[in-house]
Parts: sequence; C-alpha cells; structure tokens
Amino acid sequence: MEAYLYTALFAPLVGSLFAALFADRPKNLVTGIATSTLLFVSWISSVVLLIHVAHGEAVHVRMMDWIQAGGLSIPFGFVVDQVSATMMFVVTTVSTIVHIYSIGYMDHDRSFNRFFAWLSAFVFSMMVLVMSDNFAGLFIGWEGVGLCSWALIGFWYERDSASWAASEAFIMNRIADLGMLIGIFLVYWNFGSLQYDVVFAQAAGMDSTILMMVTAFLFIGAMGKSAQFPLHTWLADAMEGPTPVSALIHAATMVTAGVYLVIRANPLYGEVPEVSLFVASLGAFVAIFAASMALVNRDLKRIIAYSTLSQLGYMFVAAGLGAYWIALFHLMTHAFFKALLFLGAGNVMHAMDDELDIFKMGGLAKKMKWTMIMMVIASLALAGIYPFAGFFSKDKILEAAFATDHYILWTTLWVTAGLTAFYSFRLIMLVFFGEERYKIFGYHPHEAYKYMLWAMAPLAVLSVIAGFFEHDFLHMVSAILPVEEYHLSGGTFWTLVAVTLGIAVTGIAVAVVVYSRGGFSKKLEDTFVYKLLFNQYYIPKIYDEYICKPYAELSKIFWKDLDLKVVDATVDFIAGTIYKSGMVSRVVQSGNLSNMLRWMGVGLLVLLIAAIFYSPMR
Amino acid sequence: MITLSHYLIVSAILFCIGLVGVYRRKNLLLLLFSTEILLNAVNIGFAAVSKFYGDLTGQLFAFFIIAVAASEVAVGLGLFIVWYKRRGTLDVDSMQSMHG
Amino acid sequence: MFEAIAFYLFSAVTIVMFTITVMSKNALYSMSALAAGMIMISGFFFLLGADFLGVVQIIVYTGAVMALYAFGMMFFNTTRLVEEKVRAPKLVFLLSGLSALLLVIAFTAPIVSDHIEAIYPVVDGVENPQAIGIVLFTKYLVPFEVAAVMLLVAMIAGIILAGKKMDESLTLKVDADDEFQKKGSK
Amino acid sequence: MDHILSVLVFFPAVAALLGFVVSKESIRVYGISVALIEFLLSLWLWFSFDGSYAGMQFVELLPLIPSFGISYYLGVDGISLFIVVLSTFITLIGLIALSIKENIKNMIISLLFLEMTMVGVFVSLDAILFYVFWELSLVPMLYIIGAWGGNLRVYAAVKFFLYTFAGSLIMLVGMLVMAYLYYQATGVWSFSITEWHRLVLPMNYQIWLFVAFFIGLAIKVPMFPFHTWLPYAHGQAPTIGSIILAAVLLKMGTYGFVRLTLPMFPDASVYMITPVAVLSLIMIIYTAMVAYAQEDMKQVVAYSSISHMGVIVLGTFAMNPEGIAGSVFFMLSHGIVSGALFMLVGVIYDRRHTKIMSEFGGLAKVMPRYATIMGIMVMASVGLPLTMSFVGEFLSLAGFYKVSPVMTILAGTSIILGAVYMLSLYRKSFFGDVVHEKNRDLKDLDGKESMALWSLVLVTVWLGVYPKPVLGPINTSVESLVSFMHKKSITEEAKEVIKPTVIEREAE
Repeated sequence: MEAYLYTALFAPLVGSLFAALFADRPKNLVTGIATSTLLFVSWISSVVLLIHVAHGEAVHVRMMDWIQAGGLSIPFGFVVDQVSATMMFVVTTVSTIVHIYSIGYMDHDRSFNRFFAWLSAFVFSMMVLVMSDNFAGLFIGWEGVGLCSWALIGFWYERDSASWAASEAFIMNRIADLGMLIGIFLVYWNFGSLQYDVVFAQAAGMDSTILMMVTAFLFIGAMGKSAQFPLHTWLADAMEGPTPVSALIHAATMVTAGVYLVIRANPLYGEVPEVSLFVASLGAFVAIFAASMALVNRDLKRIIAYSTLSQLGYMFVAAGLGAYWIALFHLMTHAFFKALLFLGAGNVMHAMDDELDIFKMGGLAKKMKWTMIMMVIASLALAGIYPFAGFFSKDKILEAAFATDHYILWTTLWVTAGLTAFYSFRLIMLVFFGEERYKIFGYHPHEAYKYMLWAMAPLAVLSVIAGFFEHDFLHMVSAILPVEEYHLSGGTFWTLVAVTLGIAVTGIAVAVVVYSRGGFSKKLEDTFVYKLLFNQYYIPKIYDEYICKPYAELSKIFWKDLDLKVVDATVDFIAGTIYKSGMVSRVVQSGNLSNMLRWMGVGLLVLLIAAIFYSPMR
Repeated sequence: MITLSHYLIVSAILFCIGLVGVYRRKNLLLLLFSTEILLNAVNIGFAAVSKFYGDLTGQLFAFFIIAVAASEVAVGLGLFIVWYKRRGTLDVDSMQSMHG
Repeated sequence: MFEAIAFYLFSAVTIVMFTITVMSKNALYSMSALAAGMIMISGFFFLLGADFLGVVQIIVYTGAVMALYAFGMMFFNTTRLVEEKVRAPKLVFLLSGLSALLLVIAFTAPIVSDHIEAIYPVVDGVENPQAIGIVLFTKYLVPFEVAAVMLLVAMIAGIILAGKKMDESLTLKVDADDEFQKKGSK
Repeated sequence: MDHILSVLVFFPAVAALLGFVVSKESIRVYGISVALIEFLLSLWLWFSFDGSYAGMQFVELLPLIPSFGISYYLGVDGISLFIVVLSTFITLIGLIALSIKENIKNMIISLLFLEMTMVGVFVSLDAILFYVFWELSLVPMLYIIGAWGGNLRVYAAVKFFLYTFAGSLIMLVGMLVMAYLYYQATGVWSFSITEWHRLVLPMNYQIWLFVAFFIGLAIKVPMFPFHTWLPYAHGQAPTIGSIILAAVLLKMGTYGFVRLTLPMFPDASVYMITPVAVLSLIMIIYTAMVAYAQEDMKQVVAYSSISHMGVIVLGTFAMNPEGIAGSVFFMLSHGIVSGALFMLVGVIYDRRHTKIMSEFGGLAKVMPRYATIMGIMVMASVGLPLTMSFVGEFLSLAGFYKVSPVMTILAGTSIILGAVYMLSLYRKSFFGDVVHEKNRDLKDLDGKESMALWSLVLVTVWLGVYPKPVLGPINTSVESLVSFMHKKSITEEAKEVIKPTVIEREAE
C-alpha cells in the first residue's frame, strides 16, 4: 500500500515539476496532458487507498526525518486513514477533473504551461496537507496551498486587481497561520511531540486551559484558510484567478482545509466544548452572513464564492457540534457540486468573453444547454433539494443542530438554507433565462468545448448520487471519528426534513417567480440594507481605511520620521558632536606658543587641583 | 621664626610671577626670562625643603636644574639667533604656522 | 632675627625684581632686574645653608647666563621698547592668581607633614660643599656625568646654531619655510 | 591535514597577495578558482567533521605571547563549522556573479582578504585573535563600499566603519576585563575563549561584561537602536558588498552571542532576556514596517534582513536547544536567502541602474526566469516551509515560545509583516504591466548569474527539505552548550530557564 501512497502523493509533484520546465515556453499541450494523466494516476492510487482503508487498517509511513533539534523531532510521515483517504479522494477527483477541464479553458492562454505547473503543485501541497501525520507536516501543506493559491490568484499578474487579490489572500492567510504556528508551539511544549497519534493520546488527560488555547489557536489558523469572519474578505477577491482555480482551490479543496483541521484534531476539540461551541456559532454566523452578501451581488463568481463561504460555515457548525463525520460528508458533497458550479460559471465566462456581471447575461440557456443543465443540478444540490447530494449532508447538519438543542444555530442555518436556495436560483435565472440582455452589450455566447462538458460530467453525476453513499461513508469513517446517534422521534425528524425542504423550495420558487418577471424593482437598490449587503457590510472598506492605510502611513512615519530623524539622527548627532568638539578644540593646537603656554597653565591648574583634592598623603 | 612654609610661599609667589610672564610675554627672549624665574622659584623650594628636612637631595635637584637651565639658555639663544636671522623678529605670534 | 630680616628683605627685593622682569616693556630693564633677582635668590640659598648652591647660582646664572642674555640682546636689537600685544590680560592674571592661590594652599597645608624621612641626611660636621660633593660623586654620579655631557652638547649646539658659516647646512631653508608659512596662514 | 583551519584562514590571504601579480585579464578566473579551492577545502572540513562529537575539532594551539596567555588557537564545532562553509560558499557565489568591471583586480583581492577575516573570526578560539579578525574584516569592507559604492559611499563607508569599530572597542574593553578577572581567579593570564567559558563569575560582573559584549555584538547584528548604519551601507555598497555584508558579516554578531555571551555569562544572559527580547521585538516589527515604506528594492531587502536578524537574536536568547539550534540554522539560511536577494537586486541594478521599485513593474513578463528565482527567494525570505528559512524561523520561535508566549506571538508577526513587504515588493516590481519602455527589452539572466542563483536556490530547497546533515551537528554542539550553561549557571532563575534536553531525556 505504501507504493500507492507515494504514488498518490508524488505524482502531482512530478507533474508540476515537469510542467514547470516549460513554464516560460509557449503553450505546449503536453504539459496539460501529462499533468492530467499523472493526476489521474494519483486518483487511481487514492481510490485504491480509499478502498483499502474502508476495509481495514490505516496506512502509516515515515518517509524520513525532517527537523530534529533539541527535543523536537519532526519526520516526514504520512498517514492514510479514513479521514485523509476521503480527503484524498475528494482532492484528486476534483483536481483531475479541473485539470482536464483547464486544458480546454486555458486553451488560448499565453501561460498555459505555468498554469499547470502551479495547479499540480497545489494538488501536491493539498495532498501533503491531508496526508501528513503531524502538525508540522500539515503546516507544510498549509503554507504550500497558500503559496499556490497566491500564484494562481495572481496568475494574470498583469492585472493590478489580480496581483492585489493574490497578496491579500496570502497575507490574510499568514495572519491566520501565525495563530496556527502558535498552536503548534503550544502543542509541542505541552505534549512534547507534534505527531497526531502522540498528541491525541494525551488529549484526555490534558489541562483544559491548555487544550482551550491549543484548539483556539489552531482554529485561528483554520479561520484564515477557510475564510471565516473576520478573515473572509480574501475569498471573494480571490475570484480574480482563473475560474478552474476558483473551482479547485477556492471551492472544493483549499478552503476546506480549515474544516479538515478541526475534523483531524477532533480528539482535542471534543475535550473543549467551549471552543467547539464557538466554532459552531462562528460557522452559523458566517453561513448567514455570507449568504446575505450573495443575495445582492452582481458578480457571477463572487456569488458562488459567497455561497462557498456560507457552506463552509455549515461545515464548521457540524464540526463544532461534534458531528465531525457530517462535516466531512458535507465537505465532500460540497466539493463536488461547488466545483461543478464554478466550472459551469467558467463556461459562461468563456461564452461571455470574461464578463462577470450577471445582469448583462440572461437567456443563455438556448445557447448553452448542457452548461445550463449542469449548473441547475449543482444549484439544486447546493440548495439541498432531494435527491441531490447537498440535501443529505445539509439536512444532517440541521438535524445535528436541532438534536443537540442548539435552536438558535438551527434557526440561523434554516434561514440560510432558504437564502441559499434563493440566490442560487437568482443566479440561474439571471444567467440562463429571461431576457437576452447580452445582445445589448454585443456578446456572442457559444457553448464550451465538448470535452470540457464531458470533463464536468463526472462531477454532475457525483452531485446527484453522492448523497446516497451516506451510510457507507458513515460506516467507514466511524472507525476513527466519533459518531453520535441523534435520537429524534420519527415525527420530529420528518417534520424537520419537510421544513428544511420547504424553505429551500420556497427560496427557489421565489427566485424563479420574481426573476422570470424581470426581478425586483429598482427601488430596492436604494435601501440601506441593499447598500450594506452590496458593499459587503463595508468590511473591505473598513479594513482598507483602518488597517491598510494606517499601516502604510505608520510605516512611512517610522521610516521618514523615526528611523531617519530620530534614531539615525541621534547617531549622527553623537558623531557630529564629536566632530564639532574636534573643530572647537583644534584651536588649542594652533601652534601659537603663547596660547600653548596658556593651555599649559590651565593644565597646571587642573593638576594642582587634583593634587590638592586627591593627595595620597591625606 | 622663618619656617618652611615661608620659603614655600615665597617660592610659590615667584613661580606665579614667572607664570604671569610666561602668559603675557610675546617676545621669545623675554619669555625665556620668565622661564628662568620659574626655575629659580622652584630652586628656592627645593633648597628650603632640603634644609628643613635635612636631606641633600633637594639641593642636588636644584643643582641639576641650574645645569639644565644653563644648557637651555645656550641652545635656546642659538635657536633664537637662527630664527632672528631669518625673520627679523622674535614675536611668538609670528611663529605660528599651523591653522588651529 | 637676622634670618627673618634677611628673608623678608630678600623676598621683597626678589619679588619686585622679578615683577619688573615680567612687566617691564624695556628689555634691558627686564634683564637687569632678572640679574638682580638671581643674586637675591642666591641670598636665599646662603640663608638656607646651601652655600654651594648659592655660589653656583651666582656663577652660572648671574655670571654665565646673564652674560649670554646680554650678548643675545645686543644681537637682537631689543634694547628699544618691546611691543607686545597681550590678548586677554584678564585671563593671564586669573590663571596666575588661581595658580598662586592653589600653590599657597598646597604649601601651607601640611601635605608634606611628618612622613618624610631623609634619604641623604646632612652629615654633621661636614661643610655644605663637601657634603654635596660626597652625594654628588657617589649616588648622583651618573646624572652628574649626564648633565656634564648635556652641557657640552648644549655648548656645541649653541655654537653651531649661532655660527655664521653654518647657515647653509641647516635643514630649514628660507624659501621652503616661507611657503610653509603661506600654506599655514590659509 | 592537521592544519586545515590554518590553511582555510590563510590560503585566501596568500592567494590575495599573489593576486597582485596576476594580470588583469585573468584575475577573475584566478579569484574564482581560489574561492573554489577554498570552498572545496571547507567542504572537506565538513566531511571530515565528526558530527556526533560536540566539542572543538581540528584544534590548533600555538602560544603567541605566553606571558599574557595570548595564543594562536583555532577550532571548529557544529556551531561555527557551517558558518565557515557559508562564508566560503557565499564568497564563491559572489565572485561568480561579480559584475563589476572597473578595478576588478582590487575588488577580487579585497574579497579574498575579506574571506580570510571572515573564516578567521569563526574559527578563532582566542579572544585576541577573534578580535583581530573581527576588526580586520572592517577594512576590506570599508574599501569595497568606499570604492565601488553609490553617491553617498564615503559617508556610508565611514559610518559603517566607525559605528562597528566603536562597538567593538567596547567589546575589547570587556575582553580585557574578562582576561583580568580570569587572571585574578586563576593566577594565569588567558585569552582563550574556551578557558573563559569555564570561569564562573559573580552576577554583577556578569551583567557589566554582558553589556560590554552585547553592545559590540549588537551593533554588528545590528540590533534596534544601533541599526542605522546598515541601510546606508547596503544602500551604497556594490552588490557583492551587500551580499557578503548581509550573508556573513552580520552573522558575526549573532555568532558572538552564541560563542561568547551565552556560555560566558549564562546568568546575565538569562537576566537580560527581557530587555534583549524587547529590543529584538522592536527590531522585528519596526524594521518590517520600515521595510514596507521603502521605495528602493535594496532597502527593502536591507531592512528585511534586520528584521530577520531579530528573530535570530530571539532564538539565541531562548536558551533552549530548539531555539539556539534554530537561530544558528537561521543564520545560515538568512545568509543564503538574503545573499540571494541582494544578488537579485544587483541583477536588475546592472541592467537598469536603478533600484527604485516604481521604475519597474511587469518584470515577470520580461524576465520570467529572473522572476521565478526572485519568487522562490521572496518566499524563502517570508519563511515558507520546505525552504531553509522556515526551519530556522520555526525552531527559533518555537524555542522562544518556551520563554515567553506573548513575545513569541509578537515576534511571529514577522511572518505576516514579512509577507506584507516582500509581496508588495514583488507586486510592485514584477507584477502588473510593463509601464516603462526601458523595461521592455531587458535581458533575462545570463549564464553566470543563473549559475550563481540556481545554486543558492538549490541549497535553500535542499536544506529546507532535508536539513539534517547541517542541523544534526549544530544540534549536537548546541545541546552540549545548553547543558554546559545549565551546569555553569549560578542563579536559580537561570537554572530554571536554561533547560537542556539531555536531562529531560534522561528523566524520561
């Protein structure tokens, strides 16, 4: 099994390095095909590993030592258990599909080869992240995906907005990474090791304050990667990257790393209900917070990005409530349908010459039938309509919230479910149906390449059927994740399902009805709430005004005023004083005998005083 | 009764007179006079200490000082002559060639 | 009593003479006063029982040194009034006054009180010149010889420096010196 | 090869003397081959070094002035070994990438002299010898800055010289006092550093001596209020000068902390942790912010290098094996990475004769290979895992976490602020469109630049992925150093803070 593990891990790296060799050459189809093939190989290995761990033991290898200093010993160790195998399956599946899709999507791009190099590098980092058997290894992957995300968001670096978004994403993530790093230090100094098994084995007996700090700091790391409030702004801006990147990194895999971390560290989080509750509450808040912003946004990709944010909130709610397997399950289904949604959006963008404003589209269904069908499937799954994948996982989360008596969380999520359904279908309606507004702007949309559609097909299938594997999945992960049975009476259970489905259907219905009639009146756009939502609660502005600009100002002050005018000036002043004292006292050395004699007299005086006051005879 | 202190005070006063000369004289030759005063003042001190402590070292010091003074005058006057031949003056301020 | 009278007399005369030496504008007066002061100082020596020193003082100072000065003065044409610009005369007197004050304090304060023991005590029953001779030719023989050599060197140096023909052999050249002077004054 | 260290020290100097008679055309090749031989010698030193033995190896001891205990005393342990290798490596790389045309002969000769002094500082175990090499290293550097620098070169060079010189004089006073105290304690004069280590001093002496040494070393590092010479020196120095200055000369300060202050004054070091840490924190955060405000690429790198040195100092004063080993490793990685960054800035300076970031933009399009290496090095500087810097930074911070969690969090902001200024540098000069016409047809890296830079990249990644061959010997020596300090310390507080791993392991 080790061979499969290494294959799954290193195939993307090999692909990446291969593509990187051609990075500054003109487009070469080979790089796309080679990386895709290698990822396919990785996918096969992952599937094999998944089947293996589904039946039996986890695979744990220790490749070599990495850092060894003092009492700290960090190896490159990899573990494939039920959780990481699931993650590997998700990552490789989505990334293989995205790779194949990108061959078509990036067809005309100048930096085709560079794109694949980074995309594969990302997959490798993600694999390291999920497969590592210790926190430091996780951190390698954690930073690695951050790096690749930076490079891919800023892929079209000529655009200022892209490079800005890339920097923003990286720096935001770094803020969170500091928390993570501190968490790792805490783990090391309190548990004496960074290996998962060693740490988790001691979790039960550990002081709860320390556990709280550990989990809190680790969660700060998770907040950054999973773009939770208040570090969420980068995700929407990250949509500057190519759409396949958004599909892979900013929907399916990287942003779920935070959720993965919480799931992975469940023995720690299980011990501290306070932090867990905080995680859940923040998740619920972000769910509705992001959904509300998605309601009014006009940007095709940003709407999907906000929905991602919202769904991540769901996952954190599940993880925070102790329903780790549900979180993982939702992570998986979400990865499928959200990637599908993004790839569909990519098709639309291709058709519309990279236009993103959904109010400039409309009626595209005629031209792009298949894209429309797949996006509708994905949206249904996102809205949580039976029998699509999203229904099963989302419903489980609501059930968990209700069963653990967290009614506020439940209500929040329930409302969010309605909002989700509404904005998903607002998007569908505005893009694919209704008036053909694109004609005004002179676009000539066309359906995407055939094989791009074929590449998307598996995701569509998975979005439909993934939910039915719930029980198999539960059976598999129950080996390592705690599984709580929720004892809801049959009546309550079915009522809950009905209520949830009800609000989702209502949301869809409202969207369909309103937008088939031409949408809401323009007056709404003048209301305060609309503006608030449209401007993302003014949070980016606040960050810009109260953090970025003061920081830049302060830096300038530190440099120009403090460093040059105080610190350096002090040094120069001392030097200047010495120099000037030389200038002054050089008069003494005038060579004038008379003056020198006078100085001799002064010296004599001084010596006399010294002789009187420091006489040894006294 | 004349004590050591009397001699020493006289010596100090003479020394200070010498100092005044050293400070205010600009003519090299007269400057040299002043240094002679300084030396003589010190000599008195030495001789006095020698007497009141019954130790000949003081007198011997004074003796050597006289020797030094004599040779100083010999060399110094020689130098002055050379200088005077070149410059025609013995003013101290005219000897300054450094900037200061 | 005699000692006191003599002391005060000598003191007064010496101080006056030396003050004249220092303050007088006429170089000739200065020199004469200096010579007088020197003789008075030899008086102090006799008073202190340092006969030998007194004799040497008269011979060397008043005889040789003053004669040298006298010749020098003739040479330098300083018989007329010496014009001197004294800068900051107050400073001069301040410095001197302070020095005097301190010296007096230093000397009147019993700093050299009782700790001193004579290293070369005056031998009883021996005349002063004899006693000095004993010490000088035993303990201070080497310094004495060095002083002799020094005097010889000084004499030769004086001759060479003042010698007429040896003008060219000096390292200082007039032109170079003037150039140096100009540079310095810049 | 019993005298390998002497050979290492004096070979470049002798070669430099011979360089005077080499013709101008072949001096470049001559310099590179001398540096290469020196580098190979240092590699040989590394390979014949016993990584499991913690003490001094290849020791050479020859009394020079026996009455004062001054001797020619050389030796390396795990701590100094790699800095020696770093010095020779950076000199070689710098010579390969050397782009100066005028007076190249003088440049190469002074570089070789500089190499002697650098190696000399790191291998000498006698305080006087150490001091002599320490001061000698200023001279070639003064010449390099003063002769090939920018417009303000004389000011910068003099500032560099006087500032560091003033500091080291204070250190010299400390050394003399130390020798005197040693004499008082033992009745024998000795300037041997290893002998001094064994001297247990009372607390008040320790603190004063610590301060004396600290000022000398801190100016060299440079620690916060003493850092202002560095931006000038870097701003004015030619590329090669900056490379050597940042990569090796600054390490003398932090190396001095590990070699001199910690083992000599363990109690004072523990006592002074808080002030030193506060200075380091100011240094880390403040200079990172100043770096962000810079308009000149080279100044950004210069200030970033001060900021990183802060982490190194912090790691050193963690007083545990993790922190000290981390900081020693970070010295190496900072040497490689900042050297590479300065070299990269030099590359663009050679082409455009400006370093102002607003003059650039879109370089990634024009010079993709250059942009790639710059990207790697920027990421290494930011401390991305699997690059060398991460290992050092991680260990330093991890070590210091034991001392003070809050300060570590503050110091950890370096990973954020570092990203801020480095990414803004990268964004301003490499991303965006090509705005200036002059930039449109810049040449990408040529052969010698690529060779020099790729070898630095290679080392960065190799030691980031597999630091063991370097970290192992460092760790061995550092562990013995820490347990030595633990044993030597006299105050309870110091015993508490200095926690050797060995004891913990035995207890387990």
